[in-house]
Amino acid sequence: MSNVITDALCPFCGCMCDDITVVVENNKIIEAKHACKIGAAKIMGHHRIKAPMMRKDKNADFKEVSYDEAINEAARMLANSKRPLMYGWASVLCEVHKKGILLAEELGAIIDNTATVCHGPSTLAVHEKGLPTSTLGQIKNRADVVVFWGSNPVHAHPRHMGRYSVFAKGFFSEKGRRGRKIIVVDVRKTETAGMADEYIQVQQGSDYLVISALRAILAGQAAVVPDTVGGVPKEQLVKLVDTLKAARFGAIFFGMGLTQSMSRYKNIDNAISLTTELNSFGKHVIMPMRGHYNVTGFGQVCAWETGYATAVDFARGAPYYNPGETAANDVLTRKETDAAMIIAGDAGAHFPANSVRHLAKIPVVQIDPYWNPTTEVANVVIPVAICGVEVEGTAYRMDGVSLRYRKMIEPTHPTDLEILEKITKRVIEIRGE
Amino acid sequence: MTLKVTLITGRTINQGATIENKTSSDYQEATAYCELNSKEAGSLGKPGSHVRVKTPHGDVVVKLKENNGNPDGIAFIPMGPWANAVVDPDTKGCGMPGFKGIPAEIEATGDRILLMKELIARYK
Amino acid sequence: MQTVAIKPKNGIKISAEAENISPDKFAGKSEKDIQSLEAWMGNQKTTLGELFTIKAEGTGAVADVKVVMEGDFSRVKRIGEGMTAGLVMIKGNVDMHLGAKMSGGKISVSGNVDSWAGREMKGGELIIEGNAGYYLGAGYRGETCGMRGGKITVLGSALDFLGEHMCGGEIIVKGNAGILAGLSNNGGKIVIEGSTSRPGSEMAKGTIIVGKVDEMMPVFKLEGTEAVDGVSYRKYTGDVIVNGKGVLYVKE
Amino acid sequence: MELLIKNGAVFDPANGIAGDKTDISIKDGKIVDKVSSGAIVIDAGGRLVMPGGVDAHSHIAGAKVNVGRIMRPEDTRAGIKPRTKITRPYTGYTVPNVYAMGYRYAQMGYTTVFEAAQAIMKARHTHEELEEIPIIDKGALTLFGSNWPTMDYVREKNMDKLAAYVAWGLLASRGFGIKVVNPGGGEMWGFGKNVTGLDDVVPNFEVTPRDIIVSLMKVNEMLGLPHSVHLHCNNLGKPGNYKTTLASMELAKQVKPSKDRQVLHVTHVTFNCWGGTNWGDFESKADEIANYLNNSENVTTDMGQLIFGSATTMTADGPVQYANAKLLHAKWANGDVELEDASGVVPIFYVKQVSIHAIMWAMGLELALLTKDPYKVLLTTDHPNGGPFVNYPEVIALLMSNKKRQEEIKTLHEAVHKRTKIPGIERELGFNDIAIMTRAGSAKVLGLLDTKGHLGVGADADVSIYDIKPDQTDPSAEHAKIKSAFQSAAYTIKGGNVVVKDGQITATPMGRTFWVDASVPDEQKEIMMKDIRMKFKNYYSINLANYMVQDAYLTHPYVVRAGVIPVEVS
Repeated sequence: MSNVITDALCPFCGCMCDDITVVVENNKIIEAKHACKIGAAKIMGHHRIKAPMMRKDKNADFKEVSYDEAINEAARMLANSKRPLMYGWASVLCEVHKKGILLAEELGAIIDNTATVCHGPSTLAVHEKGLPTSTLGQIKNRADVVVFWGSNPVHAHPRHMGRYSVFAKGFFSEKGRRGRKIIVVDVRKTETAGMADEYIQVQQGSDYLVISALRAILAGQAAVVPDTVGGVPKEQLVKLVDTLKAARFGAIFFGMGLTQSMSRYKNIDNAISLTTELNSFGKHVIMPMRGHYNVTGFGQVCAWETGYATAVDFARGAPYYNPGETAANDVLTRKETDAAMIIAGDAGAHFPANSVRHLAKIPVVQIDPYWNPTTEVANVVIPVAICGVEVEGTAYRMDGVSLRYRKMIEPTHPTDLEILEKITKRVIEIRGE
Repeated sequence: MTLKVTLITGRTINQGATIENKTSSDYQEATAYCELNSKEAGSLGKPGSHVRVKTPHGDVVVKLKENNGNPDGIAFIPMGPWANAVVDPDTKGCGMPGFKGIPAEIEATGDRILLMKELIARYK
Repeated sequence: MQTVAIKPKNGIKISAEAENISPDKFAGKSEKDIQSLEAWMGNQKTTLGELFTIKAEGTGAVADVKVVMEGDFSRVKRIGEGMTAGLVMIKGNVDMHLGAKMSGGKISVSGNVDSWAGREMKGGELIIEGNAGYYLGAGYRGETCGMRGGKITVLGSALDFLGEHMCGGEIIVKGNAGILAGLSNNGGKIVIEGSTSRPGSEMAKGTIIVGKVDEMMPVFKLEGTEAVDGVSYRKYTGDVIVNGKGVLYVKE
Repeated sequence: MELLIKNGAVFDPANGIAGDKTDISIKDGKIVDKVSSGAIVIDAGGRLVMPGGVDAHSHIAGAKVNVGRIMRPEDTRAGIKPRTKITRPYTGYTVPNVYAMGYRYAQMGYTTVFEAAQAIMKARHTHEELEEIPIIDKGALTLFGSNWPTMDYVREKNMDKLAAYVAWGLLASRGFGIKVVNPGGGEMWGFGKNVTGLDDVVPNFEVTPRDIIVSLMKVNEMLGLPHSVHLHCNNLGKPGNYKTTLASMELAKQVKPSKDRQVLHVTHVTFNCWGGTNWGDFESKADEIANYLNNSENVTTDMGQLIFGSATTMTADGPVQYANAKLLHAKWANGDVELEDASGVVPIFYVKQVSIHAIMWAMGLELALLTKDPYKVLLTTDHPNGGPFVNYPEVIALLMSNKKRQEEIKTLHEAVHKRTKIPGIERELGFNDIAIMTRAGSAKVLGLLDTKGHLGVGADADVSIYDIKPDQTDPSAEHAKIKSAFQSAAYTIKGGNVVVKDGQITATPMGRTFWVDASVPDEQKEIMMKDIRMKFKNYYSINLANYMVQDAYLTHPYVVRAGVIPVEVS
């Protein structure tokens, strides 16, 4: 039996391409048309964890158990914790986030998402300066100058340039690529840089200085700017400012090159100010290149439910927020966490060894469809259905546009939602005892 | 010889395509390597040979690769457990560890690359 | 005069939040009442008496309260938060938010303090004999003002974002400071006798005096040299981006 | 379940009840004639009883509200209350979380609130938040004033297509009515420009704000929508803008209402009754607006009252927010939506000693006190632009007490004496006036007076009881008592459930979401959809199949039907 689903959404990156045609035969996806390499890999699927597993000793092998057993043990571990951490949430839908936040409230836990090692610093910058941005269609229809700063869409967001930012044609941009100037600022010449009209190579860690120099030049204070800033000759900076000033609609897309380098969120803080100041000349917007498809969604749900976008500490019953203190790696580095739930994110792979070392010492529950490094440090592993492929629901694109994912095939495992509901119920029972 | 570099880590398309399949050899192939420009890589060995990357936070053995987009003194390892064996855990008061800009030393080694399971087993 | 002596009972691994350790909260209270003041450890509500051995003597107004703390408080947050008067003397290290929002009185620490010491401080004095963490005398996320008044002295060094969004008051660091000291300074005075990097970015008002700058922000105008207390400094004004009237002195 | 409220001093202006001791019977969520002897009895003991509060203009949900939260953690920490067995945690002051939004409205005796602006493309987000706001009934107005299809059809003078687009847009967004913000300006802000008056031509679309407003008013009446066009005027935030506001109000004369209500609601007048030519000669012209209202029958307004202290401005008026951010050196969020509209969010702190702020404080009050008919001026703060909605009791007290106003004036910048009329206005509103401005009037303006804003048989059983005995209280002198009573309802009854008692939340039932399903002839819709399909193929960044808000986002919908009816157009 064959079934074709059109206008399906890709559940991989923050582009959330919504033009995928999926061909399903006997509840198996056999083709994902229009998807990029990364998206297709996710949609087509592969080895899954078959059944729930548990072990006491992390060096021992897992034993398969029933879902009820695994849920009971997960609830017990979390309910007994004085400083639980609930981390992940990037590759699940907003409906799951809501259940997660409710459980965090019940537990008095810290809830943090993968933005903490991705665009968390971008949120910190938004606290300082706001965010002049727009939906991606504005860029597609209007942008004549596009800057990728510390971001590499060829690798990380393969269809971004085609759908939204470089090749896309629109109402005021009928020439597409030919009508746009593409500038890449990075510390190494990436494939994206190779496609640009101009590549500006910044000395690693010097982005903050370079952005300040651009702002100074823009403010008519070029005289104070030294001949070279962060490895970039002043003439090149002056030329870049001229290009940006002349733009009718400029867009800056930034990535981990800014969030993870020296000065962290202050790089973005500075880039936001540059964007704001450029609005005295033409229209300019700035946007983080969000990684996982629904990492933005967690920030949205968490903000409307708790007032804070991520890294929320419910220890005292009311939300408290202070990355640097309440983010996942803060409490893991300080060895405060005494139990963790890792869901839809892979702390084992994407946290520094120092944090993983602590996870290896405390009770860990993993809720995920796949075996990954977090599994290696887990005590309880609960496999689930894949959101966006086997489960329908809401996600937020990198520009904050929310869309509803379709169910492509029937799940073979329970959903995250069901598991979280059951753990929550059990936690309340345990706490009530 | 020992090469002193600044290490950055980050996404690649193959890392992305194998990210939900981290027990596979494809994932190791996609993430357990270190890129240098050909001049600097050449000082350590042939592409495909093994190097040990050492930082104040740990060390890891990965495969040597060439990428001439890298300026002198910049080494790149795709994000993932091999990279994270050597990144800076300090969150700098803002929750974000140091995944980029870590001073590192690289030298040729005959040691093999640990499998994902073996790598994580070191932390238990 | 009222003296309250506090020692940690057991090793505290999960940070305790003890904003009730403050002369304002202790003044006029009996030892038993002080012991029963609320404290938190992780998600567990507890009391100061559960976490600490507390001995109190005498009674007095807030200004007459002397809190003497001895031991390892490196996992005890928010000591002296919001205090208005009195004295807190700590022999040991302390955790985050020491003296946050304090408006009067004095806190001295013989050891190191973690991040956000003197956050949003309005007055009083904070003396740290060891090192300070990130965001010394800075603000809370999103606020336009960090420290507004009072004085912080660090005999050791401090980490990044020292005095961020300072609107008043004074911070003196005898050692070095991390990057972006005095970021968005809006009227505070910062002295770093050792070295720092990228100081004074987005500074609108105030003064920053440093011994050595590893990396200068490209946003300052060199005004010449000037002697401060008999020492010759290069004088800069900026940040030119924000049309800043801040002054940055760098030792020659 | 049956409920009987006895011995209340009832103010139910829509039914002509002004303080009479009237019993109110409730059964199955509705007001009924009488109940059985088994009904639960609430003895109001002579205290003030009103219909549940209705707010026709507040920013409670959606993209820009959440941007406000994300950019303002300093605001979130200002209103923290831990969870209880009944309530989730409260956070925030100007930008509360969804729970505090519902709880705080209910605690003030409000039971129905309308979000004032959503772009169609971001409506799913609005509904996600509305779904999580507890207790109150709600709905959202949909932006149409800068949408490319709107401007195309206005240029083509094709009202049939425009009506079909509006009907489809309301369905796509599950919206309640037509919101127009700085018409034409939203498109121009796409390139950082703006319109400066009703007759500026929007480039590429060749229409004027005047054309847009009039056309949308026409199709609003063609479709017989419950609410009228809801207009945020051009030039908002600029000294001298009262002229634009008056000229916009004039346009209402060109269209006849299809129902017993206005054809144009001009919102948050505090921000667009500005005289003067610059910040130096800035003055209030609220009296001119009031004068216009006193001599016309087809325009209504709301105050958008300024409250001193922290506020967060948020609007689809993108250019005004950029100007604000520049003027205030404040953080600035901008959120333009492709083919539809703009938006911006900027925090502000209103200070008594700043002349502009003191004058603005006077404007809302002048408007309310100089306009004779309270049905023409609703009580709002344009939450959180003028200030958070939790300050409505402060506004009520100011309207009811000249003494309070005079006390306040003493603390303000002297400009309030020279540039406003407020010091000389002695009028004090009564409970009936307040009940109109916060209940009957809001419901009438929204076109919901059949079930909301009154206590007659058939109305929703939304009732508030306040701890004031009207016959024993002098609001003028006892203004503090008035304020505190309205801050914390003795009872709030929502749909027949007691949700607040003595100011505390006692239950958190889920409210409904109101939206309007307006029908147009199929062939009319199909012709319009050809254009829409082209827009998606060429310009939108998402596919049409993923655009419309699905049923899943309205778990408790309340559908108001409307549709094309003949309309007289002069």
